[in-house]
Amino acid sequence: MLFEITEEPLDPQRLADHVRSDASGAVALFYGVVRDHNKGRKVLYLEYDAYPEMATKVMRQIAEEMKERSPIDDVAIQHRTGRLEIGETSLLIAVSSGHRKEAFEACHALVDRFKEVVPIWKKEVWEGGEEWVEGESVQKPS
Amino acid sequence: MLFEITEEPLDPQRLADHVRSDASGAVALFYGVVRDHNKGRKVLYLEYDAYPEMATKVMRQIAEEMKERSPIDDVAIQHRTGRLEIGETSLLIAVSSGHRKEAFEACHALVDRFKEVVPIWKKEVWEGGEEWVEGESVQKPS
Amino acid sequence: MPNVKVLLFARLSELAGTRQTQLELGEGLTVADAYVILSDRYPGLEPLRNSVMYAVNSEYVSSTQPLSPGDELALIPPVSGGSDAV
Amino acid sequence: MPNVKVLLFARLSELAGTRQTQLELGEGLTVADAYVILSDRYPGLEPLRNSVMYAVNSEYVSSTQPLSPGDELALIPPVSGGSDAV
Repeated sequence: MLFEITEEPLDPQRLADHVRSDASGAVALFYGVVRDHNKGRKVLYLEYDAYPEMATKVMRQIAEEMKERSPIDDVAIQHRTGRLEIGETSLLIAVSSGHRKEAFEACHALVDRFKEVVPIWKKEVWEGGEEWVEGESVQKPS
Repeated sequence: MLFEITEEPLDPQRLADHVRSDASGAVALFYGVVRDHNKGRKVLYLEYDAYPEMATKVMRQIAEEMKERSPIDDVAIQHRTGRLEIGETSLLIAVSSGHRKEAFEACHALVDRFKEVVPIWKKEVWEGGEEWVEGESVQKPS
Repeated sequence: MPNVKVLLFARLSELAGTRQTQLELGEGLTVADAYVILSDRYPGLEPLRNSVMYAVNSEYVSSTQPLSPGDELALIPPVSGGSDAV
Repeated sequence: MPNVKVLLFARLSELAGTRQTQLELGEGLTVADAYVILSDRYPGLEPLRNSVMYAVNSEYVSSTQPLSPGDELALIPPVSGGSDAV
């Protein structure tokens, strides 16, 4: 398992290599990418803030919860902070498993869970203004 | 869109970069990886055969069908042929979209469809024997 | 007589001992007829008749499809790309 | 008196004008009490009281959690990692 908050560009291949074992037949890798619009507004760039010590701890918690309920081999998660331009990758989640179904489902569920509980925040900056984005749900981890 | 059959090692980053556009918020990337066992038998390596001209054509067909029924941005698929060792990547499917749900679902559905209709075959080689693997379903494309 | 090019893959090519052959095209010959002729030429193919699919010029076709001069017929055993099972 | 270290993030740090402060720990003080004291010190925080979550020593806690000397209290606005919406 690998959990990182970093200001440097993320490294998808390192995550994919990290999670793969000789028993793995499938790796699902998710990229969250900064896009040029949101809610009809043209976005110039994003700024990410994080509570790094807690964020890596919560990332490990949600990964371990997933490993308990799904037959996956390994998980790796990276999130970038600071200013990110359009097209740059903010989030990577890699999951390996023997079979593809488990890798896809666990990776998708981990992205959903990540966005609910990991203490990271993004600010959208557009022409003439900016705003911290409110998350998809306000919910304490179980 | 990008569809390739190659004997060279696959290039996940090239696929991810290829499918991403400035409107994409999510990229789902699937790796099919050669694993060291199947049905309780230790696998030494795999050999892949393909009908390359038809395989790339069918890959394009299944990608276009997916784009018609799902709001995804782009698709790229690569499959490797020849001898592959444990841990090497045989298949990559990358899908970009505005939101993660569509990227995950389309990528998963494309892997399933790929394995039903794209004319590629694998032979498992183990200590003292070998066998062409029969696919998961025998089904003509609709 | 005009010819049809036949491609064999994977298990079928191993059983036939070749990846490619030619057929002389009789009037009204279908792809299923072609498989019968090929099974006569390469007896190892016969047991696989019910699992094989056919493509003509890189498109899947049914076994009743008639062949035309210059066609490329491919015999497609059950496909198995990728690495994992279900 | 012993202190509690307070961390503020994102919108909350902008509203308070700082990412970090200290609280003097009164007997039986809960994290909800701490938020009241901080809202007095940084009035911009007051309207966000119902949306904020709390963590003590990097673990989410409820607002009724009592604080202990040396605790690190973090005020967590609604999180929004990643790039895409639903």
